Amino acid sequence: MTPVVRIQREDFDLGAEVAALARGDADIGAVVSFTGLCRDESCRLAALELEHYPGMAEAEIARVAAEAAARWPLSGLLAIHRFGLIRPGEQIVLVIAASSHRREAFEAADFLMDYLKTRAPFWKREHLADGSIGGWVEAKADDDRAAERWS
Amino acid sequence: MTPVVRIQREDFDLGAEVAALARGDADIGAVVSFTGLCRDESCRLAALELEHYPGMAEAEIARVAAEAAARWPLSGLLAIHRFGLIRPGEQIVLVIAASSHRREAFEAADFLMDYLKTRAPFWKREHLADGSIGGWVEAKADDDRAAERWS
Amino acid sequence: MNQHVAAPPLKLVYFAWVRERVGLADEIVSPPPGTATIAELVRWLKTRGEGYELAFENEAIVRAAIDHTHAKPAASIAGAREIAFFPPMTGG
Amino acid sequence: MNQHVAAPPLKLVYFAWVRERVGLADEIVSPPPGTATIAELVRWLKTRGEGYELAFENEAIVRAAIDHTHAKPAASIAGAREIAFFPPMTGG
Repeated sequence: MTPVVRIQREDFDLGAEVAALARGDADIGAVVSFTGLCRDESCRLAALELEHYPGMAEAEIARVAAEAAARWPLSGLLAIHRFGLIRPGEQIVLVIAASSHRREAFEAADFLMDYLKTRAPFWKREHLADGSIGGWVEAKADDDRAAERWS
Repeated sequence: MTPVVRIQREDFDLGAEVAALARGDADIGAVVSFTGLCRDESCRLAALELEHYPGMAEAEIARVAAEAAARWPLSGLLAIHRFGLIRPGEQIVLVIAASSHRREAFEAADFLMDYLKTRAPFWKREHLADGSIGGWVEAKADDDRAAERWS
Repeated sequence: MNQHVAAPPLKLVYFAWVRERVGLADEIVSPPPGTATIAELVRWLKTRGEGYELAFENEAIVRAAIDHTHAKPAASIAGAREIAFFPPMTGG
Repeated sequence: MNQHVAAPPLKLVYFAWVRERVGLADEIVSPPPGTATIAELVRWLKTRGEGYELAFENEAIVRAAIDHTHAKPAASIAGAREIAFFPPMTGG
């Protein structure tokens, strides 16, 4: 099983990605997906700008995915991370893990998201509704603690 | 937020269900989905037959979903469980949890699946590739232990 | 104390291998006066024939629900409209 | 011990607010002989002007990668082709 990793500007289609990952594999009993969306609770945002480190982004997510594949018996694993301008309600990131049983699929997807948050070289900046460019989003200590659960 | 619960013979469309659940809600940052599929590792099966208790299946899944909604701050929660004959590779069950943050979405989906396994009145029987009807699938102690994690 | 008043007729429903062993999907029964709990109902059902005896052979494994809600053996059946018996669930 | 041999030119890349403070997305530099680790490279960069000083004001917060792999301050930069500096990641 080779994890699929894509870094792209374009949107993705959850249903199509799950179907492609699970297709024709009779030992898949469980598929867990995580979709991360651009949130805007107070209608402050015009968009989030996602900057990334081309080359390292692919390499680092592939390393994290390989760790997950070594740790859980998976039949399929996918990570897509978008960059560029992403508007409220739009999709930013997708992780899919497929396995025979649900525990492994849940844990692998959860692990991949936690590590992606703390290790994948992406940075978010706010573009505000009033047209100005806001600050860089600060990293959360919560995210580091979440990743530490797995070590 | 009122959980969506559907018990149906027909297949479902993961992408469409996620899109419907997350549509237009600016405070959703994380959507976790679980899809359970009919597995057939050794090509033994023609199908699984899912018997259910009409009325109680809806009521019990709605109770479990309400528990999840009380426990985590969710923006959306959905459970679909199919009954009838389901062939290898086909979808059996879908759970979707949407929240502001990923931890809540992961935990709610995980919880809902664990309780659905041990509390929803569904029973699987094997229809074998040779045309005969096999036995009823036995409940797994693992599933009880998984559900106990949440109490 | 009205436990010796005859209970009204009760609908029983059976699922999966409990249904197969009993040989019925559902039936209307009138348990004897004093049948107050799920466990007592099961004890009475087991006197009704081989199929019931086989279905409830291992009482600890058969689950029950009263009016669509899971119920323990000690649960009171007073006022119940529909009682279900079934094996441990294997959905999901 | 060849730590005093002049290192070959090195590509540095900067991201997010590190990039903005340095005022460059990338540059080719020739660190002085003896610059053996990420921490030593940072120390030298901070002598190169106000932008660098501001970018690396809080050294503990700026992350580094050597040839697309995360690296600690003590990591050796020997043989590195591309070294990146950036804030803590906020993807996902």
